[in-house]
Amino acid sequence: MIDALSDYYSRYNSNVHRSVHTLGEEATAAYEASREKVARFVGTKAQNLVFVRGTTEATNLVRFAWGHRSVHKGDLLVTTLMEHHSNIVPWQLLAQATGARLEFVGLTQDGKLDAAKLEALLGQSPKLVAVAHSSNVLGTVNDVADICAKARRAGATTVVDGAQAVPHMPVDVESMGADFYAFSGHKMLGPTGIGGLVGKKEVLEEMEPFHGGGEMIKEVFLDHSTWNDVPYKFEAGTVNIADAIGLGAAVDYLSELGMDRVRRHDVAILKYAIETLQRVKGFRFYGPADPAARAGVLSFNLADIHPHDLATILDEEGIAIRSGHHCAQPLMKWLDIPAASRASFYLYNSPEDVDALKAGLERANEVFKV
Amino acid sequence: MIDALSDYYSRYNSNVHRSVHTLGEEATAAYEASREKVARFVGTKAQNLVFVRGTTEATNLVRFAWGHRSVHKGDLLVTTLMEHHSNIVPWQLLAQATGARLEFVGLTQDGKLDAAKLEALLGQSPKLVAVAHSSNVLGTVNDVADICAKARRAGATTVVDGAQAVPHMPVDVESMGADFYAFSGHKMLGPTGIGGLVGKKEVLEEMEPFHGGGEMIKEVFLDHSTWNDVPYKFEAGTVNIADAIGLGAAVDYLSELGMDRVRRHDVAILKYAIETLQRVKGFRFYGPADPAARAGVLSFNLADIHPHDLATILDEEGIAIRSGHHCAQPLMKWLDIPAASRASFYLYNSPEDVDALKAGLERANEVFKV
Amino acid sequence: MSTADIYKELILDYYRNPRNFGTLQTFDIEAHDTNPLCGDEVDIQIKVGEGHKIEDIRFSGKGCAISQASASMLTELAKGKPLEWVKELSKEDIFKLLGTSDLGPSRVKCALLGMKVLKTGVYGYLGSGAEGTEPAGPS
Amino acid sequence: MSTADIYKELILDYYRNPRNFGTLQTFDIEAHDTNPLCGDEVDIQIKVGEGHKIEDIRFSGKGCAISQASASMLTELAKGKPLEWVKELSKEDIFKLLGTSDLGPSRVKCALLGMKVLKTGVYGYLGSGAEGTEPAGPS
Ligand SMILES: Cc1ncc(COP(=O)(O)O)c(C=O)c1O
Ligand SMILES: Cc1ncc(COP(=O)(O)O)c(C=O)c1O
Repeated sequence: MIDALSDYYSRYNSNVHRSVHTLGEEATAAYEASREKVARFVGTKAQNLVFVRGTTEATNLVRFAWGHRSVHKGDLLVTTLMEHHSNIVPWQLLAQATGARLEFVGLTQDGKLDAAKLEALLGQSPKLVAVAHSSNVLGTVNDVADICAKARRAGATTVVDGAQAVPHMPVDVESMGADFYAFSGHKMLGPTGIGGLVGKKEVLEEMEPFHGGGEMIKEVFLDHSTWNDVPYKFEAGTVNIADAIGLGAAVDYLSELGMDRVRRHDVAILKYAIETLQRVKGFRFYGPADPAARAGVLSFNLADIHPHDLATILDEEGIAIRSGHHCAQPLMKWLDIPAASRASFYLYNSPEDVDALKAGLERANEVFKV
Repeated sequence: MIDALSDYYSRYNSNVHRSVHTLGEEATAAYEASREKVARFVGTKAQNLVFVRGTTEATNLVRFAWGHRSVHKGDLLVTTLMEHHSNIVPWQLLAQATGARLEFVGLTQDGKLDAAKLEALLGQSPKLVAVAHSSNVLGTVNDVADICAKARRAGATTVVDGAQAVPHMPVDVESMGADFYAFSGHKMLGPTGIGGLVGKKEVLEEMEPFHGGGEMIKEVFLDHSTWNDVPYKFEAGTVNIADAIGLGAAVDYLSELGMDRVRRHDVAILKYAIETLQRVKGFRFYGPADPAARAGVLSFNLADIHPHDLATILDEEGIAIRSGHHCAQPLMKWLDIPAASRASFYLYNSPEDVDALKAGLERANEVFKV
Repeated sequence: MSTADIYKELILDYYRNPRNFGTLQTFDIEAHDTNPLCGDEVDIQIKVGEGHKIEDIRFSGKGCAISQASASMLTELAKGKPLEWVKELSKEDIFKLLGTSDLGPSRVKCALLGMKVLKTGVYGYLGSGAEGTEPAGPS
Repeated sequence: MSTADIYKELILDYYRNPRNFGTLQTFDIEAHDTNPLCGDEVDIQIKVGEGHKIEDIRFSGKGCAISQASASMLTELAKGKPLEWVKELSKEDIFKLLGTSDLGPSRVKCALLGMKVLKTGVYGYLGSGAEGTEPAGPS
């Protein structure tokens, strides 16, 4: 990926789409080839993939370009208690701007979606159902194909946050049936500053554009403008060319490994981690107990040690964990904790890393005299 | 710049602001240090600089986060005929959404702003005056300090598009007095996917947030959220960390060269280019004749050769020029041409490059039997 | 092949002296499109005659030599052909007209603009939509 | 110094047994702030006595050991001091209380949260705004 980036800058740094000269054509070709690859990786066509900065820009693009046209006063928007802020705050803002109301699907004790509550809300014909493919705190993998099918029958448009799913398992947006699917490059070995929004073609075509500017227009007159075809309609201005190409390189790497293998490794290490860490005094983890119902992350707390303090102690042992609310404050409130620590496992993690984390937790217990 | 990027990815690839562990702190420190540098480079304080994808995202951020709150039915918005689409289309869309009207300041024969028309529009107390610091087609450098002062007296908020100015001359936003100042990293030896929006502190603080999501919030409740301080309020989700750091490196390089020197070189080469190329049969250029009234670019046409064809021919000679409407269709219509060729000069260009361009134009004349 | 070879006598001639340039008094089909990259525009009008034949055809537009010459050449080729023939038309046919296929991705769009407009118009007239044409691609 | 040394007896003791924790029945000053990074919260109440002195002070909140211990230590130090004294307070004073300044940029914000809240409250009361305090910094 780093190679792809510096290759881009040193060899064909030039603006895509605009230039006739050779440098411009190479950059355009590489950018569009990357769009092809990334689209195939998540199971869609290139023309349905809009490059964005990341999941947050993706959901906000839907908020502005779909929501402001399609959502009206009194409409119901549905999200869930396990969402990342990027799949909550845009809908709060959309509800405020339009006079719609926002309701949350609650959770069961083991951190899954409350199916009865979801059914009940679907019975009220919501305009939007926004749900994570996999939770960045609980790890829960939701049956998004089933949710999308039910939502469609209820007349709702679906937004699936795939930020935590795309890096960890095979994803096929077309068979899933989501209207919109969002993800971030930096979580899947790609660069920061790039991600994708997949949309159903007919939905993308009906939408308002998002940013106004270069590239997204066909013609600009003094009193109005006409729009370019999708996905270009949503990619105004100079796009993040180098990072889009970098994301293509990351996808090549993951495809070569095989996402089925990545998924098997993920479940195996989660299983080992849950078994191992549960033996540490004061350790409590969140989300499903069954590793096969989870992906990627294991959030936990240790005795009365604040996660922030725990991270500082583990950092000294060379163990990097994230601590805090993980951009999921509503979930934190539901779990009734101010914060949590989170170990993220990926293809480069081995059982030895889990053992090192266990030793680190034991050391923290010593420092805090637990 | 390439070194800064790969250093980032191989050494401290980690999310800013969120992590307690060491990698996170280094990334935060480098990202914020870059904000300091870039802010200083354009003459403002770090807290007034929002990192965005580029100029287009900057003007659209103003459109959504300032415009939707501050502009009302019947209000007047003012832009100019020499603007890039990114400083026109957002205001068209804002006018359509709010019922405001958009008026254009016209141009004089030598490609400067029509001062009388500007005065007349200012007399109607516009809400917004949007103007380029320097035109990407005509090269014209506008006296934006004067325009901002007059606009302020007329009660208007000012948006200055600095995309073509920041790379070519010393810029001091505070003394200029613009409410908003936008620029792009990729035009100033920085990476694609990063740029800046400078805002006056009190204006930024009053604004709505832009994207909803992580990092821009203080607290998320089920029914509402509270916002983080500026500039973080406008930087939702995972930011383009690596490219922000890369932009800092580009700014280091330019600062070391000295922007006064860059500017002197720019004027000298423009002078030489105008003198030299005017001797080619059929050569016509656009914008002020005085090189000191221009910056960076020289747009032209050659006989009846379409710029697109010209670019193809020059490409074979190893000369990269941009051809087309340059995202300035209203200006093309005013110039009454379908397109133009544009030579962009920068610090790495020498008089020899101008000579090569002259030879290339002569070759094109041969091919086209002019 | 040298790039400049693209601009052979033939193309230059069609660029400076386009055949079938202009508009028809009466026509049954009209279509228009632009290539946002360079602002090339092509407009085609067709008068449909006996047996769904292209009785008369005119194009107008502005843009680079390649887009205008290829549109002009295409109108010459199309005149007298049945409308169904338009469905068979492929980019190879256009390259044959121009005498080259060595154009590079963005110039190819210029070369194919006339064909795109012709297909859009004829498919619309035949009531079958223009899904089969090359996608427009980025601007 | 080893990081773990930060969590010396002293800090741990203040974390598990915070002094001046709770709320006042009547108070003249109240201020609250959070550190968005970790969700640390501190709330301070002050009863102002004779000669603008801090007659009584309580804090409440939740968060990491460093934020809660330093807030608690600060209330002990502040009690009985004149309000003006708060203006003199600097981060070095807090580091002295904690017995370390070797915290790293994001933990420093935890350590200084109590001081930020105290200054916000007192400056507000004195009617001079809290411009002089450290900026909040990114979340
Ligand atoms: C004057 C001017 N304004 C705005 C822009 C748009 O910048 P960006 O494409 O980086 O958003 C450009 C360059 O493309 C420009 O030259
Ligand atoms: C589940 C989930 N959704 C959304 C996001 C937001 O992604 P980004 O910060 O790249 O916009 C993240 C990661 O931060 C995430 O884990």
